[in-house]
Amino acid sequence: MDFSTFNDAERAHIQRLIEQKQMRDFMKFYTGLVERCFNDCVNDFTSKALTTKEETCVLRCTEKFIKYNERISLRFGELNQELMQQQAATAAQQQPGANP
Amino acid sequence: MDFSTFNDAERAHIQRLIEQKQMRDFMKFYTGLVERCFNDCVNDFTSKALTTKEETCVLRCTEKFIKYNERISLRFGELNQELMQQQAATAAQQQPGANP
Amino acid sequence: MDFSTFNDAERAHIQRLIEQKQMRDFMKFYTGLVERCFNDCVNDFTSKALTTKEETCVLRCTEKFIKYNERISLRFGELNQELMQQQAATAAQQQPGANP
Amino acid sequence: MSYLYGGQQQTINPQNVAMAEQELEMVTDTFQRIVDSCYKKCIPTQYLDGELNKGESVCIDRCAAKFFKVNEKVGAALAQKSQ
Amino acid sequence: MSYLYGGQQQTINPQNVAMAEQELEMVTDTFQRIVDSCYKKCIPTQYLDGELNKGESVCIDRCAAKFFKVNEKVGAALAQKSQ
Amino acid sequence: MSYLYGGQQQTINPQNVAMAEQELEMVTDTFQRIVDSCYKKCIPTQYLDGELNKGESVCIDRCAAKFFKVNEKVGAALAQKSQ
Repeated sequence: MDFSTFNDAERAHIQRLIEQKQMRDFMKFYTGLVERCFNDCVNDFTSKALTTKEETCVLRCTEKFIKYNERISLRFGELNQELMQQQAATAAQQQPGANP
Repeated sequence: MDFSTFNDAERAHIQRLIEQKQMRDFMKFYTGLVERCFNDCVNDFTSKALTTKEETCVLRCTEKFIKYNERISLRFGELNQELMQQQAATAAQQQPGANP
Repeated sequence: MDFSTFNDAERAHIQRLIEQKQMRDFMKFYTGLVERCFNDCVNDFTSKALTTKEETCVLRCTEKFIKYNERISLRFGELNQELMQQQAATAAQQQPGANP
Repeated sequence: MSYLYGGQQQTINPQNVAMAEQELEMVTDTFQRIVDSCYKKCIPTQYLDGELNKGESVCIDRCAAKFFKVNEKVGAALAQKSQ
Repeated sequence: MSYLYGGQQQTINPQNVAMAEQELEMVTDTFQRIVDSCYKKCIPTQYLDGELNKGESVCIDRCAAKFFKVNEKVGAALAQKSQ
Repeated sequence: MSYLYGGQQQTINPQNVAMAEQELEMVTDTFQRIVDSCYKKCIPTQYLDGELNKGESVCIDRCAAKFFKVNEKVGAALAQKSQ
């Protein structure tokens, strides 16, 4: 997205929106991680204590999901950048005179 | 919902909310369609290219989901209208003097 | 969360946010309940009428989900309270001079 | 977003707006749940072609109608409980 | 929605409001996930009757407690990673 | 939330803000769907250890790339339909 036509007040407002979104995204990441590891690891309801097996599973699941999230975020960033460059190139080609 | 008691400023505000909601709904429709067709059609991760079979599946899935969405939107609109007429009729009956 | 440092305007605003959230939560509870009981109980599409079996299932599902929701809300409240007391105790311990 | 209304004389009653917003959200939420549920019930995911065949079309119509009926039954049951 | 506060003298610190909103959203989101997860774990979908039987009730209580414990473990693990 | 901008001279064009918000939401929504889909496709839920092994890592990279390709195909198909 091209912000160059936006004024400072607009940019400051959008910056604030992005920060709020990041806090909300982290929260969703956290609650989503808990739900995922709970669902995948906890299946014994004969007691309200976590079994050793469940606890080990939850810790591995957490560790793995953090690494998963890092890797996929990286890839997502790269692919998104590529896409934006492609779109910019296509837009430039469609400008009058850009294509001899 | 009966907007007749709303003033113009309120109606204009609500109109704007509806437009924003429509843009957001279209976006959700689009990203939801991509997710659905990806999940149903792509299962081979031996390469990062789409196979011909996967591509065909994605195109059919897209086509079908668009048609599906049109049909169910139509039905939803009809059923919603029916429901509102029923509710209006029930409300009229419950007015004093409406039921002899 | 400690609201004691908030001024009245902030508290009033937050109160309004909580009320709006409660209305939205009730709405989600309702639409979620309909979806759940529909998915679990309705599987016959040879006609557009609900069968007696489906209707019985929907009523039991509704009744059960309401009771389920009451029980889990109660437990959630208790566990949340416990957690907040624990956190308050830990915070007090970490205050200078609190731990002899 | 009051800066939108700088030039207007009429005041907006936030309760009216909140009510309309709520209603809008309820309709959208219900629609989205019907879309998801009836897709699962009526559309096989092999995608042999891109058309809706007769069986799928009829299933969609009935599925939407039945969802509304369940909505009604659940609403009536909830209303009765809260009396 | 500043038009709500036309007559008030106190100013609202948007950061305070945002913090409270965030906290509220976190609690609601967690509650919703517990509701969905424990329903799947504890309630069979045949609906032979509308009551919660003893087994289901005990399962709900344990499920909620275990979800909180998983929440705690995950929180501690995340805090440790970010040190 | 116009009370944030009391001291500023510049006016905010709500359409610019809405556009940016929309774009932000689209990116976040797409990211979230990739995260969910590729986890299901690439990560077995036994959790024999906490590492990402080679197979999982390669699967993640390909899965993300393929999701973007599906996104592109679907976008092109929708654009063609709406002509």
